[in-house]
Amino acid sequence: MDISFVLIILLFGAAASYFVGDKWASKAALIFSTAAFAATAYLTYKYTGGASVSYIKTWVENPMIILGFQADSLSLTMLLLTTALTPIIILATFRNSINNSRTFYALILFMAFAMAGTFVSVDGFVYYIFWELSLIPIYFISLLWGNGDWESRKKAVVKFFIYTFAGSLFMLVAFIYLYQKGGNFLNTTLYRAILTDKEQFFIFLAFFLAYAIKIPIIPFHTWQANVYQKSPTAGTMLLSGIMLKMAIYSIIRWQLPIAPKPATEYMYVFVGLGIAGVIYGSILALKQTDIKKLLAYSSLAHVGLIAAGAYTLTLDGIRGAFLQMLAHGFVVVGLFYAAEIISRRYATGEISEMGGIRVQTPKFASMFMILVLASVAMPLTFNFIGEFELLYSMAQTHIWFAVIAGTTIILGAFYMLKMFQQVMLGEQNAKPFADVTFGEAFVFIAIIAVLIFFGIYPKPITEFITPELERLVRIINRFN
Amino acid sequence: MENILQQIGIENYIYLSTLLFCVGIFGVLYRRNAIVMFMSIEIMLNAVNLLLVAFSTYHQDATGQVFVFFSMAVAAAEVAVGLAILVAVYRNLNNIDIDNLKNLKG
Amino acid sequence: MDTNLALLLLFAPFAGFLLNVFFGKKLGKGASGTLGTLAVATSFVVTLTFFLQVINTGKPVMVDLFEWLTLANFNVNFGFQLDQLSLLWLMFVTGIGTLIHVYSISYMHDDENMHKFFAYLNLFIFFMITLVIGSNLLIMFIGWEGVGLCSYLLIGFWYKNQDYNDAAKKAFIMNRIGDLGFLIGIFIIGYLFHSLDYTTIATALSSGAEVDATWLSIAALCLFIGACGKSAQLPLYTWLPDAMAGPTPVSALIHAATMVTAGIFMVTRMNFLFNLTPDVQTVIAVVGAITSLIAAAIGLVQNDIKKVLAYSTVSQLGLMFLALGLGAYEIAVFHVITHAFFKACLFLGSGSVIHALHGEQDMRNMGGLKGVMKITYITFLISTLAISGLPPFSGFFSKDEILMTAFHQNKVLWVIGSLASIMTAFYMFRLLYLTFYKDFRGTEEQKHHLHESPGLITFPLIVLAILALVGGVISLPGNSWLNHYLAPVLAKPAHHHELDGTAYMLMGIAVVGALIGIGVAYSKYIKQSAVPAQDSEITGFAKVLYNKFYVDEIYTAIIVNPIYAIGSFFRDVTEAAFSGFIFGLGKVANMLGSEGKTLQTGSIGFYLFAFVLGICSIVVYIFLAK
Amino acid sequence: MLLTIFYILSAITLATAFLTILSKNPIHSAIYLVLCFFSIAGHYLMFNAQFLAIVHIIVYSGAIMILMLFTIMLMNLNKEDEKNKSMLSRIAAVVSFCLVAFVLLATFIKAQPTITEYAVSGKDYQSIKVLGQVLLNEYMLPFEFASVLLLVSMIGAVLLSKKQHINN
Amino acid sequence: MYTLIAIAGLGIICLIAEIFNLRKAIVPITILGLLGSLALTVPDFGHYYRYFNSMVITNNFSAAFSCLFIILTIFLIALTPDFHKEHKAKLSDFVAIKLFLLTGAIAMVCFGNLAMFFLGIEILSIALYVLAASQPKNLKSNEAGMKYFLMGAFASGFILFGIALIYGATGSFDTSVIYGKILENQPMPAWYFIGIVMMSIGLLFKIAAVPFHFWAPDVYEGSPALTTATMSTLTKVAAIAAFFKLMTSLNLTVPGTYITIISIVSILSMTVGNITALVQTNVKRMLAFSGISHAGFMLMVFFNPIETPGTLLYYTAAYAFAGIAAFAVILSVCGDKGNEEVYNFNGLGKRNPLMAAVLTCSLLSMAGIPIFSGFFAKFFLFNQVLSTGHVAIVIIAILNSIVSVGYYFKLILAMYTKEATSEVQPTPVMYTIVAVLSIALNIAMGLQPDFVLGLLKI
Repeated sequence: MDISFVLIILLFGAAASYFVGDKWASKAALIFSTAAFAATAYLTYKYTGGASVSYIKTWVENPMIILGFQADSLSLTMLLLTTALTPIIILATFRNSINNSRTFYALILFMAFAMAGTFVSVDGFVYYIFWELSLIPIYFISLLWGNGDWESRKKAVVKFFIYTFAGSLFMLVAFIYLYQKGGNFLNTTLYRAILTDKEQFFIFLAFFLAYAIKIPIIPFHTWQANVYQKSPTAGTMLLSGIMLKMAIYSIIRWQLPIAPKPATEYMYVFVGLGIAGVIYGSILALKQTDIKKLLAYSSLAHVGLIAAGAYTLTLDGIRGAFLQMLAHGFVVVGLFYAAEIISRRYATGEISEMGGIRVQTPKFASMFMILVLASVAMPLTFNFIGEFELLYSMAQTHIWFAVIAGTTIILGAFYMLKMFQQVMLGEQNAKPFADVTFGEAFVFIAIIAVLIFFGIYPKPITEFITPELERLVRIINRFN
Repeated sequence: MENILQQIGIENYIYLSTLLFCVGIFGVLYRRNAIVMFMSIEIMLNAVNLLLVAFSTYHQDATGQVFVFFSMAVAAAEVAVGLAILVAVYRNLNNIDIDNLKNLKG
Repeated sequence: MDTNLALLLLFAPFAGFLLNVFFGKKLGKGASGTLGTLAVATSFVVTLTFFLQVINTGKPVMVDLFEWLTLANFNVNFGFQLDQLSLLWLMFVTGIGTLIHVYSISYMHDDENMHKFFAYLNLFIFFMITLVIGSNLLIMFIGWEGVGLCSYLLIGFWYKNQDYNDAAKKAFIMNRIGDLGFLIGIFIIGYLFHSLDYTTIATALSSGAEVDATWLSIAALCLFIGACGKSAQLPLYTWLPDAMAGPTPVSALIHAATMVTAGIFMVTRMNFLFNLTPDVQTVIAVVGAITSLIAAAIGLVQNDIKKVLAYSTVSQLGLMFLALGLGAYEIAVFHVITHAFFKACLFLGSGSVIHALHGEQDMRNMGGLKGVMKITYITFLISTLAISGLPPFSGFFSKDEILMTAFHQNKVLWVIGSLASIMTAFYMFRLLYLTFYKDFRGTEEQKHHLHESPGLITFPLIVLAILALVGGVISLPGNSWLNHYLAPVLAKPAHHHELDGTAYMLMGIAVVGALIGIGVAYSKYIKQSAVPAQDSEITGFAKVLYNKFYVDEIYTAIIVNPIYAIGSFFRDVTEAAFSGFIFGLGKVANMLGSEGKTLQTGSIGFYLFAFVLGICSIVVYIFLAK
Repeated sequence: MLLTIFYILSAITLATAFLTILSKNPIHSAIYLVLCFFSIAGHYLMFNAQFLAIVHIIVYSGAIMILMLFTIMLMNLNKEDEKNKSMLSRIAAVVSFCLVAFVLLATFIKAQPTITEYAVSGKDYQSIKVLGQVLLNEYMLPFEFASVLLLVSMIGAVLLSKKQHINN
Repeated sequence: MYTLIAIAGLGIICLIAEIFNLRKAIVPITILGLLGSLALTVPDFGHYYRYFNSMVITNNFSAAFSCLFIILTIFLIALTPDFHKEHKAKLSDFVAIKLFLLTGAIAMVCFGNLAMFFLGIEILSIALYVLAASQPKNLKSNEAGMKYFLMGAFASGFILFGIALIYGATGSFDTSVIYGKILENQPMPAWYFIGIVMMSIGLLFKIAAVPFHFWAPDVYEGSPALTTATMSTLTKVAAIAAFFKLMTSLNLTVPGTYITIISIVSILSMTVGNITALVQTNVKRMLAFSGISHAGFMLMVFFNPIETPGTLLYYTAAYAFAGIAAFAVILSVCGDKGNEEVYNFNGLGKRNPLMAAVLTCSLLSMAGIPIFSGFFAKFFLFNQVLSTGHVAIVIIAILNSIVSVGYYFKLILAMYTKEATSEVQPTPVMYTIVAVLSIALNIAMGLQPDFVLGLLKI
């Protein structure tokens, strides 16, 4: 059993969900995604035992393309994130009535497949294929099962698609260009490619465009809020929980090791952009009236911080980015799920029409509160670990980075608590709010358990990923 | 026997053919009557035929002239099909003014 | 053994929290309250064992659990350091905590969410213990943030009232501003020392390692900013008065006795650092002094009983920081302890009053309670005397020490501190007179229901009053047990003031000052039977004071509103611009497309013309252009 | 002598070609075109390519032009009722004629190699016999393939002109 | 060679079958016959044969493209009976013409002599003129036929002119002789190169490259949809393949300016095609413009002609299969609507999910999104071009790919987000089969690109 097995499970699951019909699709999807998680967990276990679980095979001779799925600690971690979040996301959709649900679940699993592939590919070209593949399902999920009227939804989703597609095409060119230097697309080869400063600069830029749009880093973020708002919550979760992590992971895995010189040279620019995103997203979040949009901008702020951390090129920054990526993945899924529960019951996303929910459902309120706290990086949650390392790395780079980026803990608390207050607190809402069901609570508890466990004891993860990260950081800093 | 081109010069034939070819082009552009446009195209083809024959002499080689036969066959076939299309157009429009065929655009 | 005990110390309240969260409702009110109280009491007992152990051995108990955070240059362990300082703190945290829990059983009995209240209180104790016993700055930060969270939860305990929620949010955010400072300080220290452990840093500093003095000062300043947030110093103090929105036991526990002293704890903890940064010490002293003066000034005219106490807390905290800034850590700690006793007592007393009046907090509607609420009155009186600094009450000793130190180091600060003390005496007696003396000014309905509070409420009052009375003995002038006890954790030897003439003179001045304050209050509120004017009638400087120098309004105007304005700008302008740019590209493409479409005229002539032109240009380019 | 004939023939060729295009009446155009073809046949004769000349006359003047004339008659186009193209397009036509003629001629003049001695193989290369041999030996396949071409055009012409019978 | 004969014979059999009232058998026989021809072609791989005095030369290149043409023709012929169900009497004609068209196309890739090439291209063109005008009652079809005929004949003139000049320069029509002359290193008369340019122009016209593209949208729109399918797949592929073969076999010593011209034409084609396609509302017209842009992409093979035959094959096959699939859907949707406006596709996602999915896939393939082979095609192409160092043109191509997503998605959006405006009609089985098969081939090529590329490995 190697890592391709997980991909096959997901792909097969997509097909199976489609063919079992609308009634059973959700269950099939849940089963297969859970199976994928189990398989990943088993593989991780095997990997920590020293076994190799990679899958390498030549696909195309000329140009040399290798169907390589490498399992190292980083990709396994991301794979775990993906396969852990997928069942949670699927579970989160259970209460909704979805038309044509078999297609819906098939697309979700297919997307999980594509994203998993992105995380584990070692061949730049295969990686790119998965990268692009993941766009198609989310396009349809957002388009067909989204909210709001057709026209605005279409506009938002098409813009998202073209925008991200545009960005990644430049990455493709960069890959092909690198191929000319190296003779294959394997990342190890590409790391070794000898590039002039100018070449590095343009390759870096091409990658940056792809990632900056996907993450998104300002000013490439304009697709985000609208798409998050218009997508069905499952889509938003996939986007914010996993998909944008693809880009951050890729920065660490591809962009920085391949072309580190511009990153070193213009570090202030890229870190600055990330930090600007923190401030910008936070301040914009303060002004949002739609809960999903607010969360979208908060996500913009958080990923800005993550990106900034990654671009500091320090071990702390990159590890922080990695940890925060995991943490943010969980917390944002939880938050969007909470938003979904509220807006489903109240049939609106407008914050002004909410309020007075805590009186009716203290359980939900507590769980939501914990997620809010995690999102503002309360210590003892996973997010704190990540944010601390990120900010620490920025402090090492330049103290003002840390100070400015650190305002996230203030502004984050500001908008999140403001939102929580307006949404949950206050006199009892006239509209009744049904208490959370077992399934809903289960999703929350699973997420919260992960967040708190790793908040208290992150060592398993840090120990797991650190050697690999150290290796990457050495590669990244090979010119200094 | 002397090569006829010794007296006239291959370049003259090239110029003539080229001019004739251009006259054909001119005809296609200038007229709106489809049948005259066909004729202009025939002029173009003939210009090339003339050139082929000239080169055939230039190289003292028969294949050039053989090629002219194919070219004639092609011309004949084209005219046949062209006229069939023309007739079809005429049946619909009652004229063969090419400027009436402007429905497909944009 | 130590490890297990330490864990018990820490997790007893946490267990209380969990049990109350999950089973509190089923257990019923009494049981859940008892559970919560027992949890804290357990911690207190454990603390006591450790306390005695440490007094005996003189060695701190160190507990290392596991590696928590991994950074490139160093690791942060989950470890505890139970030394003299932390145990002293724990003593009154868990001690007063237990008392307040007892108090709350009765006080919160009518609240439907009582189990939640106890859960939060237990959680608070848990975090407070974490804050105090952590062996490094980051563990302290956990507690630091955790107590902030609990403060948030408890201020907004009555969450149906959005004003309370606003207050809670404000507290949290203001704290977070300080927390950022704290974090930055941690970063710098981590960067400088490659460790966050107190012992390591202390060793590094004492061994005279090469450390950049500027960065050290910045770090110290940042830490102090953190302390400002938590301990409500200028300019971050505005949340504390608002925090009175929470139930009164909360005000007593969190916003008077324990949490707000975290800043003092932290500075004392890091005294070896602050000792090396005299500039920052000056800043601390000045900030503390000014805070104490301004808060006292505002306190002069407040009419809400809890607000007065809140400003008094801010003012007293200012005095403590003054002491810290002067390097007199042990004196600051002393004042923290005495303050904890009398301020907790005052708050609980006011809670008792509010309880009796069914939620009335405005002193203008009180008065004459002396007769009905004897125990409350007496305990309140003792505490008031203590805070006013009259001998032999505990406050006298601690405050006097501070002023004395100030006198020796900086006369201006001494003057400010003394002024603040005089004002304190005035407004505290104002409070006392308005509440307990003269006739009752409330409604008939209230008057009818006036009663002394039940035993569970008065018992803690009595205990605290006794402590407020005798608390001074732990550090008597000239023979201070406390100085002795704290010596191991302080880098510099304690200040020792000879009981010379100056000392007695200063004591005298302080007592006279306090008496003047009391006298003025007496003449105004007893002799003249004055009752503070209604809000609308307040004019002049009093109005400025009453409105707290308009600090909140200023903050709103220069910070909050601009942020919102920027937000609107971002939302309406930049977002539109970014978005418009992207859509604009699409529009341009479409426009070009429409242009291209018009080229497709449908005319064969034109097509052929283009064809010919194409040929010409190609031929020209290839063959003719050179 | 030959050169003179060449010039005369060329003049006739170009003139009739122009007249073909400029005549308003399609019948006149056709007749001028026939004349043009004859003059081209004259060129062929000058090259001593008698067979080709005859074939040329038979195919073009005899077949293609008759077909065209027939079509003109069939459609009653022997009137001068063609509306002129707009001035603009006529100017465009003239401009492009001048342009393309100039460009191509300039190219050829520039590219013209100076040939002083033309090859004389002395072999017979354009008698019927030789042409037949080349056509049916060497060029047998294209010859056959041309039949496919003619077949296509035949089917095509029929297909386009056949009366439409729905589902019959 | 035998393929050519077999297919021509098959055409005649079709015509005869009609005489003997075997109309029902025509299509099955033809398809079987074509499969047989395919089997005849396959053995050509790996060999180099000359037939009939080098009139026909078969090698890997010709065999591969012949196979592609045959497969495309099978699809096109399979679509014929349903498309022409109202004119059953003409079925044999249509089938026969398509078969002859195929012979022309095959001749264009396996010629050894310019005569064969010329005849091939003329057979192809004339057959298409007929097909374009094959609805004589329909004015649009007339117009399309007329435009195509006039312009096509005009372009043929240039090709012929070019051939004459090449003959004038070399004294032969035989490609290997011509090639030999070039290798002799004697100074060629400049006619030779002028001839090459003239022929290139004629072929650029056939593949509809800017500025010789104007006919394409009009003709695509006016022609019967099946003809459009033929034009946009088979014809375009044949033309570019012939162009490629011609250039590689004749054009060794091109001056740099020629490549410059090709790159300018390529850039113009991509850009004009894509940008104009953005504003189209007629699907066939849109695909015409998309075809123009693809022609621009295909022209990029000339940057590195020695290395790229495999890439060209891959690109054209990917494009053609996607095109066939798309047109099969278009036929089924717009079959009897009389127009191909985008709104006809509204709600197809609900009405006929399978066909909608096929069309989506084929459009995604054309847009170059993995794992469809269109993506790999672009990738291989870019790879080759970048290996010659032409970064700028790749960037422009990338920008164009981005633009192209815009209009491909317009159609997809129409299918999935709009409510149906017309009744559900049954889709002929054959359309479905062809659509699914051809998109399956497309995807299979994406999954196993090595197979196709390997056919033309040098």
